[in-house]
Amino acid sequence: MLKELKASKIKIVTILSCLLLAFFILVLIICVVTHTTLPALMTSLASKEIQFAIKLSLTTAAISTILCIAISIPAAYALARYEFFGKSLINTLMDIPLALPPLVAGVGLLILFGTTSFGKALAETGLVFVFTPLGIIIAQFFVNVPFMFRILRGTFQGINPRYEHVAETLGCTEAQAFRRVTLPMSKNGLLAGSVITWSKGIGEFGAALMVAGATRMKTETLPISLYLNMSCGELNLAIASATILIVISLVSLFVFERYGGFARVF
Amino acid sequence: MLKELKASKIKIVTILSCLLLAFFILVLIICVVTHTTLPALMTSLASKEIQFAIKLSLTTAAISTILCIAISIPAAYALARYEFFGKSLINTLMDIPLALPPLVAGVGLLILFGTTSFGKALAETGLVFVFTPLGIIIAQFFVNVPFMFRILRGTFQGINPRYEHVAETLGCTEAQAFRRVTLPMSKNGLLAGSVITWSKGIGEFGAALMVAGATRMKTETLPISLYLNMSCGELNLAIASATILIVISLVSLFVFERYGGFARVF
Amino acid sequence: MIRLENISKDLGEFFLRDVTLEINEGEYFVILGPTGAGKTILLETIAGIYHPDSGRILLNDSDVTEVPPRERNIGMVYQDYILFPFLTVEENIGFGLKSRKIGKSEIKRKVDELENLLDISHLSHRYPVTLSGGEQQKVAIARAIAIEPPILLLDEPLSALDSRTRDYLRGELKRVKDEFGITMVHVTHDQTEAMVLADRIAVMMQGRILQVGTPYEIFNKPLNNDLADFVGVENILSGVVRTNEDGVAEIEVDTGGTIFAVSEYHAGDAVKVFLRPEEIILSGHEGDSTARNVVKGRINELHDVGPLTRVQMDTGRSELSELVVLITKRSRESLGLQIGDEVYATFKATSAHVVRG
Amino acid sequence: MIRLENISKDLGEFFLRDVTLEINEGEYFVILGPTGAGKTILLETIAGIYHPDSGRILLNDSDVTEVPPRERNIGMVYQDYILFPFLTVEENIGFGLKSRKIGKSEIKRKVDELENLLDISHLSHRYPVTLSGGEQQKVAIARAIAIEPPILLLDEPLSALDSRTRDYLRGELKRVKDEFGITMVHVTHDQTEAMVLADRIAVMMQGRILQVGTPYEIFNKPLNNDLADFVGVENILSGVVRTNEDGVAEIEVDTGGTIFAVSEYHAGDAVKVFLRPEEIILSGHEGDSTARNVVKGRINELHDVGPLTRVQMDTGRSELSELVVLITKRSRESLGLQIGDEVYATFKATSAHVVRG
Repeated sequence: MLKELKASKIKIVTILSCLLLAFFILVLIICVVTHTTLPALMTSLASKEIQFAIKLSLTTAAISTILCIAISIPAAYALARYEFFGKSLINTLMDIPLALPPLVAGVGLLILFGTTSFGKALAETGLVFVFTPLGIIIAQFFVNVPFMFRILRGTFQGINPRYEHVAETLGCTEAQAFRRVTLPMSKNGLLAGSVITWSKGIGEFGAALMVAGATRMKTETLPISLYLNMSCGELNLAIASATILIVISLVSLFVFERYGGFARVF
Repeated sequence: MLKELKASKIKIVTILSCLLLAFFILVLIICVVTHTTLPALMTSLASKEIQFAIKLSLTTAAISTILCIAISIPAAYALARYEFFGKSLINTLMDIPLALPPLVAGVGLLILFGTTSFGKALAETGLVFVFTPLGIIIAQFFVNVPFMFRILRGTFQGINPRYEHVAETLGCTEAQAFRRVTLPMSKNGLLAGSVITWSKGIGEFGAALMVAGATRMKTETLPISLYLNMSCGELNLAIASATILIVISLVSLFVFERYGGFARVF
Repeated sequence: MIRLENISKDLGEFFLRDVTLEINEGEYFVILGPTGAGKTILLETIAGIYHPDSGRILLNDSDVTEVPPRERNIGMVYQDYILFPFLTVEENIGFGLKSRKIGKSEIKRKVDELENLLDISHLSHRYPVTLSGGEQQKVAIARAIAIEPPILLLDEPLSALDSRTRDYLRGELKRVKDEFGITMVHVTHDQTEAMVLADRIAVMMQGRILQVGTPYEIFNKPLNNDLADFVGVENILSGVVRTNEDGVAEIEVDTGGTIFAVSEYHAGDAVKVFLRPEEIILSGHEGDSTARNVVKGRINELHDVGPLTRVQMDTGRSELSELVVLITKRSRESLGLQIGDEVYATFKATSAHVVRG
Repeated sequence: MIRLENISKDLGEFFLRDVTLEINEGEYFVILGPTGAGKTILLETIAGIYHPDSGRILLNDSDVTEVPPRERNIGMVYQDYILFPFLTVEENIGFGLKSRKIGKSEIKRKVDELENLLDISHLSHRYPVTLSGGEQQKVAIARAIAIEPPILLLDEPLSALDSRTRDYLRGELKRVKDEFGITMVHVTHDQTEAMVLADRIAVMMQGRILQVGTPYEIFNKPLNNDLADFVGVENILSGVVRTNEDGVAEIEVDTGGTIFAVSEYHAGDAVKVFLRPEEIILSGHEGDSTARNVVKGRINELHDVGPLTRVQMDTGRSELSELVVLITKRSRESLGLQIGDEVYATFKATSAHVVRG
């Protein structure tokens, strides 16, 4: 609905505050990416440290995203399709990682994997999470799984269960109906969810810092690298990390807006 | 829609994965809050340092929330009610802080307020953001304003503009119609948005760390306190901060789920 | 008096095209048109919510095109009530008075009076969400007329209500108009509503006003085929119920004569009777049959419309005594009907549709 | 043969209560009921999507209550088509065959055949979103019958379509039934649809089956007042158009006699004619009037219903030649109608509503 008595004061004031806010955001991005020179940026990008951070970030985020998908598909399907005892409690529990500061989540993971007998048992089988890249993955997983979960729950809820019913009358088992019908129909939601989870995984700092620590060339993801280099004044390296992070964020935001559609839960 | 051929395999598997995930989240919370004894927790809470962190966190989060409200009400109203050139671009720009890692946002703020002539001019008038509590406030503001903005935009969009039209035929100016009708009708959205913004402000770590640094008893909010005490092994103090953060998160999550209603954009 | 001069407005899906219209003071004016004709924008433009792209709006000869809604003093009632949900009935009705900085006791007096008038005093302290649709619409009407507007705009005010409530509120609207002498501009897509309420009707389609006239002119003399298609053809007779025995009412028609109709209205009720032209049979002499109604008349017009013939017969003095009958062309031929012939129109008591007049 | 024995199912808002039903092989069976009667759950329970809380389902005397949908071999067609949006028309139709691990060339042959039958070959490579409602529903029907099910369940299959397409698809459904000898179970809230298509009808309200019978029994002998209220009373006549002059069809009725009706059907078309009992006039002798249809008969029943009297007259041999007429009680008295009296029923060509038979 648009409303437009000429020169309405309230219209001018509100649109101006809108522009102001958008301008502030834009300036901030520009500040970061213009704070170094292109040759310096190139040199930094080619450095061993940044190369390591890029590789570690991409890998850990990819793995944590896959884990998020693997658990969210069945979990979101259950909450979208079935009624069961405790469903609304579970829906609320799933939101906790969204509300929890990542730092606290990291402390929780550190305690769980570092001090409990469950954690020690895992460590004996070789699955060491504390101060290792594995810790980065679990931190990303824990903090980001609610995003993937919410997007997929919205996607599945948006698909009429009659599609599955028809597939079943046409000879599919429930699992086949899910694979041959529901999953292809969830393509956009899955894509949007994966991109956003991956992008947020790459940006994850607080939780990963607590579980995996900030060890140069060992648990040094892009945000950790940004943090380490800011701390010791290596500004060019820091800006390189920040620029990559900005590019990844903007591209994933664009993809998400394009495919997120009805699953905008972010 | 519920579907229930007895003993459907897919139903059992999906509900189990759901329970597993919820259980994992629950265990993590319990790990943190049971990692100290009640007397130790009490002593920690009474310590000068934690008292300082609590006060600083509550204050900075409250101020940044008020700032978020002040700019989001007009900005969200403009995007909900008016058509103007560049509207969809601005909608996308507003989402950038959601996608950007907080650490990068912090670096941006640091550069903007610490190195540009704009920042220096502000500093000369006494508004110093770098390594001060003011920096914490601006960091919280920047990272959280999209949440408030999205919740309010959804709220305003959900209010039929005819309420304002009727108020205008009954003698209100546009501004009066907004204040006497639209604002009271947005009560729930405002409440939900304020609570979530405040809670996320309290939990903000990465951006605040970059702008304001981690200086004990100066820029020591609860997450910074948690970080400092984890670093130097003061586990009891760390758990005290973490426990307060968990309580705040859970309470605000509850309030949000209760009042968020149609404005669930988180 | 409201005068619209060449108003155009484009809102994309809905639009107005060169609308010129004059509405007289104290008139019950109905704007009739299908969904999407632009009727609501027209009302909202009169109220000042939209600014026309071109054209002028005059109220009592002064140009108000640039005047904001709050200074036009026009009441507005919407289909979906739009009561402020966080205010009680009382506070809703007093909203406009409060804007006008009127004293509390004066507001209270005024609100009480309106609540009495519309029989909603018992709802005074309740919130809108607890009211029925009909009750909500009465509150919306009270709120709109509290500021004593000379003009009341009604946007499909009865469309969301069940037929019994609609019938009752129609009466209330007429009463409000008579009591306060307000000029009513009422938008609807419902032909019966238009026929029953209107002093004059404007038919609107695709953003244009196509015909303005009395209900009789609109329904019996449509200017073109589109209009004829939209309004349908109906015979409308006004009258008063004389007796009602066992659900069959004997209605004395204003232009003379009596009609029997299946109806629940009681002796003394003013009613309107609608007769679909397809349901009337013509014959050359008065037969005896189970059809309760036989009206004698003389054919004054004959037109072929597709497979049918439209017969207009004159049954008495005034224009309302003209009856339109649709018969097949073959029937016309087999009876050899000619202009000037004397014929008997026969219809059943179950064919006469009666509404409160 | 489908047998439901005491099926109950509770899904909160919708439910089935003790439903017992027998549907014969090769029958066109219509389940007629208002919205919310539980018709869709009933179909979905037959298909195996819901498991009944109690009761048994038998297909050809074998108990399938515990058999999952994929093994029941029942086709299902929904109102909203539910075509897989990411598959082409061809792939949609072949979906069930692929599940059955049938070879590619065999699938291709089968799909081509069905596309030809339903005249959708030209749509083969298009995606559902690009098709009209009628085209989508033809694809949905083809997909359902591709697996050669002995039973096809149709859930309001024509309700989302415009009246022309609905009319055409009615014919297609009949053709599918005749061509493949499939047992059709068709759910609808539309009385005309039920009358035109059904061999037998079950009327369902609030989760219960209230009456099962032929269309004539359902519409003319409702078992109680609720049923009578829901189905209304209609006179239904089957016949064939003999001539159509200028839009007025002369229809030879199966039970003898001719009816004139305003209609667009052509000579040779099989049609059904509906006559509302309120629109028929009775008289003691054959008068001359513009009413094209006069039928002679003898009164065999008289019942008072409120202000009206329901007159049933026998016009010939078979049950379909009974005509029901509604007149006012006063008319009955003034004509002194008695059982056994010979009367003439008169109605206009515009009163006879014709649909494809």
